[in-house]
Amino acid sequence: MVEHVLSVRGLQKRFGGLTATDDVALDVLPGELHALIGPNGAGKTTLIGQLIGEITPDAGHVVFCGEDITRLSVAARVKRGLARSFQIVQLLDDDTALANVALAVQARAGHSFRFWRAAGSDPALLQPARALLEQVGLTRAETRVSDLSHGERKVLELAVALAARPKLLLLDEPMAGLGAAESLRMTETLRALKGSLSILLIEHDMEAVFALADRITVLVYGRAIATGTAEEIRANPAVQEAYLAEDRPE
Amino acid sequence: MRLERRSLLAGLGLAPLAAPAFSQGAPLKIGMITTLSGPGGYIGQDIRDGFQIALDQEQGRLGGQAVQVMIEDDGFRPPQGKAVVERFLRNERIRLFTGVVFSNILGAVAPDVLDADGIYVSPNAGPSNFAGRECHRNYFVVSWQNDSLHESAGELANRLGHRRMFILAPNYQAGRDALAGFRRLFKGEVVQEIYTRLDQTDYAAELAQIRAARPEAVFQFHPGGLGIAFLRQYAQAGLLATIPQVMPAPSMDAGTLAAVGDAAEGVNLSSHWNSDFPNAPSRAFVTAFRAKHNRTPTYYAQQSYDSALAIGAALRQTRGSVDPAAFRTAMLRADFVSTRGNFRFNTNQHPIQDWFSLKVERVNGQLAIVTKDKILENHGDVFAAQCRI
Amino acid sequence: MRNVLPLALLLAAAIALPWAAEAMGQPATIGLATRIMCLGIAAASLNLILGHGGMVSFGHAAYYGLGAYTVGILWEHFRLGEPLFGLIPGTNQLLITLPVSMLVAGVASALIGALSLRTTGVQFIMITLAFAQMVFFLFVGLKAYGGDDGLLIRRRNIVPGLDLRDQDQLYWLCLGFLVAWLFLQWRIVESRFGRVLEGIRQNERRMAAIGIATYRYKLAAFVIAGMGCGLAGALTANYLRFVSPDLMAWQKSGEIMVMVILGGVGTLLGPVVGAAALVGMEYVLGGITENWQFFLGPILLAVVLWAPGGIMGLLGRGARRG
Amino acid sequence: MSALVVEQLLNGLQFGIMLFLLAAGLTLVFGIMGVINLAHGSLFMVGAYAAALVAQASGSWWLGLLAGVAAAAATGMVIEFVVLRRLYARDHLDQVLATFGLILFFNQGITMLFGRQPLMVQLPQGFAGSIEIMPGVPYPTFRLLIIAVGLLVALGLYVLIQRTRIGMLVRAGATHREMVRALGVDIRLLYTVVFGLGALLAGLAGVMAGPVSNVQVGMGEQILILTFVVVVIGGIGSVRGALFGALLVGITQTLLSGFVPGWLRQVMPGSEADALGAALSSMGVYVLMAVVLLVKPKGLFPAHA
Repeated sequence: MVEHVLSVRGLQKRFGGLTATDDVALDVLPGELHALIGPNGAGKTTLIGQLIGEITPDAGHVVFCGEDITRLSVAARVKRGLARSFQIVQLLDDDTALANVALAVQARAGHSFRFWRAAGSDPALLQPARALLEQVGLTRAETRVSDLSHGERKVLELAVALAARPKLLLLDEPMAGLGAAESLRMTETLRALKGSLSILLIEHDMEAVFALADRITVLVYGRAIATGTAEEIRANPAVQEAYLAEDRPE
Repeated sequence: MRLERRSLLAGLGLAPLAAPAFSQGAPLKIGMITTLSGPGGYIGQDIRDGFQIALDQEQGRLGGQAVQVMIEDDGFRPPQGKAVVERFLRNERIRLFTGVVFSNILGAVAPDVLDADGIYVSPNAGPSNFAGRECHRNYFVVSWQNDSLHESAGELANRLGHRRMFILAPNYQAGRDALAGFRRLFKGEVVQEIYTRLDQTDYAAELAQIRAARPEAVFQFHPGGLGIAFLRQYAQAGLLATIPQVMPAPSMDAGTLAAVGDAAEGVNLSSHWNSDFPNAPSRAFVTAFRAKHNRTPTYYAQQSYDSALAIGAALRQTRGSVDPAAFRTAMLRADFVSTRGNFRFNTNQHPIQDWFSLKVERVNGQLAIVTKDKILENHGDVFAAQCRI
Repeated sequence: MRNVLPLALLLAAAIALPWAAEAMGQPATIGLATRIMCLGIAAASLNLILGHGGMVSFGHAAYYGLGAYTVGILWEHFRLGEPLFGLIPGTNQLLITLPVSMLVAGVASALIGALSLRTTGVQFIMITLAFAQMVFFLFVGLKAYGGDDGLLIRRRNIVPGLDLRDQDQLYWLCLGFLVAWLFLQWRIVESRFGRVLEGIRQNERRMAAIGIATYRYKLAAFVIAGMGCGLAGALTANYLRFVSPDLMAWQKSGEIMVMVILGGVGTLLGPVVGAAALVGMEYVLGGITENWQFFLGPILLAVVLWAPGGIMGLLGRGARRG
Repeated sequence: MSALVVEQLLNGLQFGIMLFLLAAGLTLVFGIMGVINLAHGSLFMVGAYAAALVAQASGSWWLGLLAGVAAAAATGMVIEFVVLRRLYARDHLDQVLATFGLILFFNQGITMLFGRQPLMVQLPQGFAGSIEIMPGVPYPTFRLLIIAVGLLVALGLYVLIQRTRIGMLVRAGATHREMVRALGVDIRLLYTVVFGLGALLAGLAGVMAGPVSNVQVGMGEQILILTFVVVVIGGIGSVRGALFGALLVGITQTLLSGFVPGWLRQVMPGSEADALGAALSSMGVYVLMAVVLLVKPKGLFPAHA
């Protein structure tokens, strides 16, 4: 049997009267690109929050590479090989794209209790950072984040997440708000990444999802109603009823 | 009011151009550092105005010597007082200082003056350390040693026949000194003592304790605005009718009386001076002050006026010199007629003076502080024994 | 470092200040400048956490006061010849009192920071204030060290080779410490640690997501800033030769914060410039009119309204235009 | 003894109500507009001064009440219009510096206009005496009036916030500022009104405090910090939180200064017990705030629940 990279069992989270995550079970296999789809308000982002550790679940377990990480802090999970991107970009707006990635490289390299040597010109940080920017195809490395376009920021989010060298990458709508050409480029970037690490992808762009995903899980009202390959999901009557009926992909 | 200030030119660093060369007949500069902002500001204002009355009476001179009083606000902050004194000492080369209201500012200001061999004449604060072990040849107090205020109140309580007293003061050095000073001469029993907070505005909790303890009388020391709030609430709680109050002068001056109003009627005070003193210098001072400022002078104004008289007497003998040795000899003779009557300097250069009982009464329908009896004669302070000059 | 030349000129001017002041017949300016140097160190250290780490501490005067009181209490025991708690002998050696002051302030800020940093935003502002007020009232109640009236330090500390009773030498000493502290802080801000701190200010969530346990870094910065304030307090105690709880009142915390904002948040020299501007305006306006606050208030207001980024922001814009 | 406890509780309640009047305005402004207004204490002072001066001139305390409340509200709206309006988008720090400047300006301005002498304030007719609330325990009627006014204000604010359109916007604004803006509400007008209301409440507090404490320059700053403590304990932006926070702080402070020195005196010598007790009761509310924030970082009744 294959060891799961991520294994979620019985995960539960309630906000007041609203059940955002309802007894969710989810497995991600090594090297797999696993897509998480569902209508708005299905609880996808809340689920990501619990996987990365920003939100504490009310019940259930998150097991990562065989270790129960349910009670660990965000930083501790990232150290173990989890990373995420944000749907609404979370970057250091006053810094350059390069500095953003370099800081993530620095965080990956170990603790940062180094008080004397200048970090801004440290090749040990800048070289890997430039390589990452090249990998995702962002050319304006010395531009301040606040001056980058939305598309460039989404790409930068990905580079920053990759800098942690994750075993499992949680991507929260990397294509949201992108133009058609940008979406296509992002799809290609993700396709190139496939295999080297596991990815859990939340995305509304169904074209991209069906093109990229090895397996798909459908989340509706906090419940995982189906998991399977693209064909299985397309054919699943429950999915069609609950999800495709109201939010049919173009 | 003509009070010279440091010129704008000097402030902008152009003093060499603006400062006159030392010439004969140039006025002697006196540095007055006092508190003009914040809740204590009215005290500094009276110290300033009282001093000025003495100058007015001599047409800008003290003891025949033309003087220029340079006044600056310490903002009720020791470091600022320190900055001002440094400028006065070094830039203006002032040798003679006065004006500080509060003990904690004096702690920052006086050492600099004394170390530079300058002279300090206190019109108000008289903390115990400077009266005892830390006393200094160039340091004079014309007002009183802090404890004397409260010792006299203790004696007043004896005379009024109070046996069981409830005593309160704010929790700071002068407050603790107040309760210690009161106990020193009070012969009865202190049923309870309470320290209030310096930033307190509501005394309901303390008043309830007073009512519960059923003392014969209350001694309280709350200077300035604190006293106003305390007295108002005391009266509003209906305690004034049943439990009389005994207090030292700073808890009830002309300014607080005006603000407190009827709530102050019947309060007993001890003081070294009052605006109704019949002696000629006092009457002249009060008349001049009222004419100029349209308000009754407080003790603070009188103390400052007396300080000016004392300085004037010394300057007359030294012919305007502030050479410390000569000035000290002249100053110690206290060759002036004080508004309070008997006055001479003790061995620690603090006053030996008489203390009186006062009472707030209605005179011609108006509330006034009325002088009653002399309660202590030629009273010094206990710290003089520790002073070795 | 494009700005080496202006900085060198500024430093040269600062070193030459005592002679200039004497020559202009304004020797008291040296004392004023000493005070500005001390407050500059305090404001700069607050700026490390406020400007670079986004932590608005409203209790910074506590560490300033603790540093000052350490010098005062060590002096008092030296004077009396009685060890503190029967163990720690008093001293008047600056080379001992300064490190001890920084240690005391550092330990206090570690304890207070460890608790306070569990909150953020306005709650953090208020909880740091709360702890500072506790320290303040503790010293108000400490009868043995003068309580509210404060503690007199009759003689300044002793340093081999220097005479601190000479105001010029004290000034240069404080200037030296200010320059050293600014240099240290500049290195910290540019270092890996400083990058993390800057990241926390901009987006703490992002920093956690790249695997940084932000709490530790914030606490470390909080302690460094506390130690800087302790140093500033120790120097202030030597300059004033007097310590009182006034040094740790909330108004003092506000004043230090105002200096940072006035000068320019997150800039190297801003806090020092702010300290100089605020103290200088008080001094000059106070010399002209007793109603100085009436004019200082609107000046501060004008800076906020028309000079965002404080004086450094204004200078920067001027330089760019010119 | 139990009568003393009841009386002290009543005192704590009254002091708490006083704090509530100040804190209610502050929390509204703080929570809805996101503005740290250090000059709230200045509005308190303006209200007290206007009331004292008008009452002196007219002989009617009630006219003074009207004048104080109106003057504070008007001053508040002018401040909002001239200064704060330009600072909403700015950092909290800029607001701190600006309102600090306002404090200096108002304190010195009042000194220049009305001098440094504390002002005399009469009690309103019919409220000068005391009522026997328990056998042998008279209680000042004016303090009872303060309690009544405070409870009325609490009720009024409840109705305003829960039952009116302005209240709906206020509630929405405290949690979703952007959303209210997106709804096309004239947020500028709403802010001016809210700030005016906050100032009015500060002025009312000043009017009520006048006859009890003293009307003096700097009176606002003495109580400002305690007001911030109340707001933070209660939860920023929550009027209900301000009420409970104020009562908690008022009662804690009153009981601490009422009973702690007595207890300490039973275990240690008198003067040391008194000094320590005073220090402890001063620290009490700050310890309370620290504990509340460590347990509930958003305060007791967070508006952003």
